[in-house]
Amino acid sequence: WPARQVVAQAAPARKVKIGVSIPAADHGWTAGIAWWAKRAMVLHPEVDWSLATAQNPEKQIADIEDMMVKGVDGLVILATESAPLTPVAKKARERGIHIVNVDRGFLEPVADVFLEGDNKAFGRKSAEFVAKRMGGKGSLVILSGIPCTVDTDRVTAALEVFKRYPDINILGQQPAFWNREKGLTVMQNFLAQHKNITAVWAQDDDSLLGAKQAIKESGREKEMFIVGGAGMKDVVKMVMDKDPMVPGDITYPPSMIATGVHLSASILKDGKRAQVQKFMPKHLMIDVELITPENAADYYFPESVY
Amino acid sequence: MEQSAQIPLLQIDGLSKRFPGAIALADVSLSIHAGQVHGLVGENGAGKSTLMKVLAGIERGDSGRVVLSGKPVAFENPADAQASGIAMIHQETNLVDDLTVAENIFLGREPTRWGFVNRRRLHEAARGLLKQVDAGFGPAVKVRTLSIAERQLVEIAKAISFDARLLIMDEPTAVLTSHETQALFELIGRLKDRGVTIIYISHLLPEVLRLCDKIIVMRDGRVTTTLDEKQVPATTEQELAGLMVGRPLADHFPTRSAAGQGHALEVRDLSVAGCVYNVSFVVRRGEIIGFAGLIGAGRTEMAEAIMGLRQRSSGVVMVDGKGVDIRSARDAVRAGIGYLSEDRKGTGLHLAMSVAANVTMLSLARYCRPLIHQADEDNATRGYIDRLRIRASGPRRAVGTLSGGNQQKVLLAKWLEMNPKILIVDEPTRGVDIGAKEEIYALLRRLVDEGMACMLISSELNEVLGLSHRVAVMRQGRLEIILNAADATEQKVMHYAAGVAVA
Amino acid sequence: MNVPIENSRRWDWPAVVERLGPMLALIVLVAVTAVLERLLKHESHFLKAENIFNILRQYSFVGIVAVGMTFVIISGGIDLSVGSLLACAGGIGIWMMNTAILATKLINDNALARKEYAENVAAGLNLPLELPWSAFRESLAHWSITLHLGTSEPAGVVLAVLAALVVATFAGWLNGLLITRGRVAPFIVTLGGLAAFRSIAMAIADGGEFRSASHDLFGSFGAGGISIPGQYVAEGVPLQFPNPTIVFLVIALAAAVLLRSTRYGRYVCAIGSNERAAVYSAINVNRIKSLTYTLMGFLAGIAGIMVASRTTAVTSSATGNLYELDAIAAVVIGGTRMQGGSGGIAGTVIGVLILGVIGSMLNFLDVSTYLQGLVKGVIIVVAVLLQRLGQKR
Amino acid sequence: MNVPIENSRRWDWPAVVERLGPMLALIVLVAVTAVLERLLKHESHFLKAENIFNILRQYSFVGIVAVGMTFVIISGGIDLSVGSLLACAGGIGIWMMNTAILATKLINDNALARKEYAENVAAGLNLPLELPWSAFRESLAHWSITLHLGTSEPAGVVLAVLAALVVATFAGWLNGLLITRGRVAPFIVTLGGLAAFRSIAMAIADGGEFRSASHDLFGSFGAGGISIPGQYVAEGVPLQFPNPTIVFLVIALAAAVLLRSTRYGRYVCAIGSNERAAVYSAINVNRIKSLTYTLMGFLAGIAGIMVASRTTAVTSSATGNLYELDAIAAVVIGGTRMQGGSGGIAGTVIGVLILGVIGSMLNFLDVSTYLQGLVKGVIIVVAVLLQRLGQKR
Ligand SMILES: Nc1ncnc2c1ncn2[C@@H]1O[C@H](COP(=O)(O)OP(=O)(O)OP(=O)(O)O)[C@@H](O)[C@H]1O
Ligand SMILES: Nc1ncnc2c1ncn2[C@@H]1O[C@H](COP(=O)(O)OP(=O)(O)OP(=O)(O)O)[C@@H](O)[C@H]1O
Ligand SMILES: [Mg+2]
Ligand SMILES: [Mg+2]
Repeated sequence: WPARQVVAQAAPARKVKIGVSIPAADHGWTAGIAWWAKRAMVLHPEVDWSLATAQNPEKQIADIEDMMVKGVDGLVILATESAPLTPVAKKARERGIHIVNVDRGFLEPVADVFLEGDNKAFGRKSAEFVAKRMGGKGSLVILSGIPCTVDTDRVTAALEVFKRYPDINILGQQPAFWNREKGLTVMQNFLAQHKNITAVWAQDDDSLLGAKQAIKESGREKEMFIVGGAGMKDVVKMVMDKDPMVPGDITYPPSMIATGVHLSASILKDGKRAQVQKFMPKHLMIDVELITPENAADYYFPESVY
Repeated sequence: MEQSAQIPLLQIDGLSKRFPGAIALADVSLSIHAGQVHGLVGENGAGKSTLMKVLAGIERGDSGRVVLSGKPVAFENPADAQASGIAMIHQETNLVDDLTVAENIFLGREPTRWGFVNRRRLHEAARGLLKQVDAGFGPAVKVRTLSIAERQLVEIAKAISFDARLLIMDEPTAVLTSHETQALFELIGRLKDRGVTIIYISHLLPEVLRLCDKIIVMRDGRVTTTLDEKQVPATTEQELAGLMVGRPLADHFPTRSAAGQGHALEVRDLSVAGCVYNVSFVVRRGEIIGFAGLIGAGRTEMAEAIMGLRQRSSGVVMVDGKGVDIRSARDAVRAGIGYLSEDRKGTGLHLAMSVAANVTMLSLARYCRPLIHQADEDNATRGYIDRLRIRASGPRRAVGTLSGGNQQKVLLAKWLEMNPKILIVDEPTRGVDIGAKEEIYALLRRLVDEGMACMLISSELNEVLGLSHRVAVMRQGRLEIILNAADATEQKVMHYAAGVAVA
Repeated sequence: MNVPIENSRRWDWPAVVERLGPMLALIVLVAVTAVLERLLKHESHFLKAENIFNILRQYSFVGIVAVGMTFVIISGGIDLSVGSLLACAGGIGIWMMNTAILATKLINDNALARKEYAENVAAGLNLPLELPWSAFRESLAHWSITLHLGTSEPAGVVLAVLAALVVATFAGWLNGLLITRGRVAPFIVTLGGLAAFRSIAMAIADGGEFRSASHDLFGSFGAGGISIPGQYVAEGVPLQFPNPTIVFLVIALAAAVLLRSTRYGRYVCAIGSNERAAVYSAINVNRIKSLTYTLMGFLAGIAGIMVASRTTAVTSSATGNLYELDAIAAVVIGGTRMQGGSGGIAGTVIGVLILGVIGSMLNFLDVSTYLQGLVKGVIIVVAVLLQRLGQKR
Repeated sequence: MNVPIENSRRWDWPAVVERLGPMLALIVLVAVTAVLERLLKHESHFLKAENIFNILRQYSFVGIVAVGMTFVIISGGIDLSVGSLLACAGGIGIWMMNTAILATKLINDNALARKEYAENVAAGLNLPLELPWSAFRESLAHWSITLHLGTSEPAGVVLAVLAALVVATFAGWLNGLLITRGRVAPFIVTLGGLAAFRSIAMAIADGGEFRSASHDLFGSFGAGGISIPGQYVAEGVPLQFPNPTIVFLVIALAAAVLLRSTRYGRYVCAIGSNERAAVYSAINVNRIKSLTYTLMGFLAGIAGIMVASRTTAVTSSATGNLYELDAIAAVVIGGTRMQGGSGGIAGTVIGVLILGVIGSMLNFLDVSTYLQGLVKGVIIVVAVLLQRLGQKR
């Protein structure tokens, strides 16, 4: 990559520029992403950052193109969707721009570093946790998220798990849009429909909070438990405090974006990109971990927005 | 033409039309003969427009049949009617504000070249038609900027552009001054010579008697009388009026009593950019001052300027000798000035709302205690319905469903209900039948005698002459002269209005 | 002559259908849902009082907004900003409340941070001063202590309500100002608001949530209701008629009176049906219009604080999303003309219920996630279509 | 006599300002952005040809939609469904293309699955038959082979374009039908469409994305352009005038002619300005209206397939979100009257550019994420406000 060499030598001359492109906050988790990204950026004042959020792939492509015009040396991208972003990422790479790809991979290996959270594992692990907790039998309701690839990955993975337990009866699946109000509404309807529910697979902690309230109001706390996901601080707190309705949670830490930002900064900042990159793994998988009362404390960040 | 007159061009048998809340046509039968001018008269709400709308394919009859030159027809839409050679000038001008005069005239029939509208030919054709109706504006003008009368001229030009064999005119002259009316009559003459059949609706009986070969009289949705070629010349205005209203009518201008003293309204050096230039005059209490002029003389603009509805480029308005700063209609109304606008559809009425709501629009405060007391509203409205002979099933009827003339009466009622110190009326009796005109004249007279001052803008010259204490004549936005009733004659006024030196 | 007319008035079918149309649509919808549930799922929970009350509670918030929207649309305008405004107002309400309730804690936290910073400086290392709470908020906290306003929970709640209403009303007034004095199309002004108000909420909440520092008291209203004696949803849990619904119905009633029998209401119709004529009739069009948008704002504020109370939190990014579309849909389904001039509150209330039933129906019939949009869209259109076809042209 | 009048019309300032207003707004916006970038960031990338071309490419898609929206709004209607329709059409386009290109593979996969199933049955265990591709799609694949349509990549692309256009045009026609024959308010019909079309896309894609099986050929158009000789954005990467922009401008030009100098165009204005008058003039109002919505659909289809080509994929849940609002904003910013009757394509094009500049400005001035909505909202309103205030009432 001759183009790269050029950039690498040119770099020290001026402040390094890094662009961070992430999805717009349309629910708690994405809001958390923005928060963590900013937090990480302020820790590298020596870098000239620019942050852009996009509510759809087209906007995100535009953002990245703008960053290229600004002449960024590196990009940190959490793609709204994989496929649409691949061409533009490719274009960036051809220009010798260093790319850290977080959470949602491109269709082609265009990223210098790919740092992913595993949505399938997310679905699988949380589902297994729920199934075990149910003792392999009982009735279950599923709250899905904003319909999109992430949601599909998680739900399909979870359903595969539940299929393996013939005595677990799935009463219904409705979208709660990873959102508290919707979680509340949908859960109310489920409660009105079904006389006994053993567990709620809520997939997301915003949805969980809504569902929890609905259950409280119907006075059926003792009947069932809920498992959400993503490790929102309040929910982690509940787990920590051994809330009977919230036996556990599963991480999908928005802080992963911070990791991406740090990586990018440390690779690019002092012009030793080529050298540093040598010692950098191309693919980092952030495991999704179960949060239980035992380990909850390690996942509790009271000052985070999420 | 003689033999063609034998077989009727158009035959209507037992046509009936009922609207929710009104019976417009009850078993109407009549025959229209080719190459003749048929007058159609009747009280407001008699069913004239509805009948014509059926012929023009806008309304569909409930029962009965229409036979056009031997073939029974049932028009589904205006296109069908036009296809079979029927064109109509509607009582309410219906033009597209955002298009030009030319585009309006040929709307739906634009000349095209390779699929593109051919503007040159469009304008040429339009210009020709505008000349025929002797209009003072070009084809490229946007209709939005035209006055009501000018719009009417566009409608006429549009209607003749179809060169139809049956041309229906629903009160074409209601807002035209004698000058344009004259031009229209000549036009009708030419059309008649070309063998065009014409149905002419009007409340101006002298016109009808002068113009028409036959006269059909309608009442309560029925054809009551038909006067043929021989009877028409022998009929007087009084008799015709009697046939319409079903009772004899007196000479309809009540005698005027002397105007009072003291200036109710004084206007000094009033100007509106492009329309009105340095107009000054006073209106005394108990006086009616008439404003005559040709179309575009700027009378409406002047009135609107007084009301604060138009930007004044200069001028002061004083009420009861005190200067008032009028910036909006609200200021004017607060100062006691009322303005009955000439465009009842555009600026006068809320057609979708009930008669009562419209009548009390200005005086609503009086019916609030604190909530609107609808019973009172309705009673007050019924008062006007009876007094002005408004044909409406009740106060809650939507004004839009009333006949043109009845709408006009509602508009008048609305402004009387405000009981203003100074009332400016612009074409107050537009489309109103003589019976009701009588009432209105008497009413105005009474109010004036009680001390109200009135500015009467009207294109009906004898109305102006008959009612006013003084007659102001405007021309091209300038106030030419103010004549006293005594020496205000038709010729004199017309001379000043047209700007020809007095003989 | 008048007699036959009075008669024929009774048979004014189009008007009848127009009035009853929405009602019929609602009944059909409920019936169909109940039947389908029986046939497909061999259950009948849909018609349970509990579920009906759920629907009522869930849609009272949209309902309150829709009432305001009815005035806006009748006046010939539209307001797309309500959803964002609702979130913004509710959020700021909670924010104020928390500031007041947590005043002392908040001041102490900052004091600590400063102390630490001072020590660092003394120790020669210059980390930046990071206050856990913004200085502005700190000063507000000081105020709320000195003025004794709401460091106690109840007072805090009152403060929340006030703040939300003030913010929302002001925002509505601003919309009105731009539309009347600025003569900018309502669609554009409120489209701007749609973007702006949410952005403000997110900026304050840093993209996150506003969480009530007073769960029980603040939350009790939105979640609570009036217990129906002798009725229980579960042992110990009485069946409750939801508070938000009571508020909604009261507002709707007041609005109906306002629209039908006050000058204001009359003028709103007049402006919507023919603005020029309204001007000529000496109506203060600008004042009526801005009043209308201000009222809309105020109602959005009420909805906002109630949603906040309902969930004891407001998600700056999500709360109230698409409320504007639901509200407008409800209004039009209720028979109000989109072009303005005529319409009624009763219809709107029914429109809201129709939306509510659709929402719950999708759930009770287990309509697949991806097809819900299709079903909802089709039902809305059909609901209106039936009304129209009912009337002959 | 008519001299003064003709005069008073020649100096019709409001009209002049109305015409030039958007242009001025655009110029001011660009200037301000460029200056601010220099002052705040000591850089000047904003005015680079590359960036200008980026803006043009990014907003050509909204632009194409906005052109159609101009007709819809002038005719007195509105179309909220375009964003969803765009996604739906683009998605189905890709879906068809893939079906054709992958035909053989797809058939084999299913064949294998069946074989396996048969073996299982033989072996006595009865797992359900799970086809990797739906049977419907399989039969389509068979067809595309037998008819020789597009198992080759180029033919596949052609198929994609056709499919997208057919779907979108039909959808638009359907909107028109419901609005004219069904007499349902455009807002409601297209609100239904907004929900329905996207839902269809999601149902087909299972909530995921449609990925082009032909990256290079299919993607080349949307991402490519006409190279400007001698200009490079980076070594080896020539500066290109974007293809989508060329399409956009051609469409805009054609539309301008259509609107100003064909009968159809005149009738659209007439209907929007005074429908009754149009009816009286024997214009087939229903036909003109449904033509307009059909045209809107067709253009949404073009935009859809171009977005798909640009990104070589369509995200069923996200692609085209909020396009409807952007398009409407562009139209109104361009000076078209929201109530219909008058407006122009030129204005719309400028309106689109204004939106584009705002979008890129937010990035180049590094406006904080959460405040972007606020800034964008304010600028849009101000842009229109300036035009209005320019004219005296
Ligand atoms: N759209 C409608 N809905 C209900 N009633 C209507 C409608 N149009 C007309 N009518 C009624 O039909 C009757 C006849 O109306 P029409 O307009 O034909 O009277 P007209 O003879 O034209 O009166 P004018 O001389 O005032 O124009 C009136 O009572 C009117 O109220
Ligand atoms: N908004 C406008 N812009 C430009 N010219 C206008 C506008 N409104 C009216 N005019 C012109 O001003 C002139 C005066 O119109 P106006 O209606 O006052 O005449 P008038 O004396 O009332 O005649 P009419 O008998 O029609 O009432 C007309 O030629 C009209 O075309
Ligand atoms: Mg009539
Ligand atoms: Mg006049």
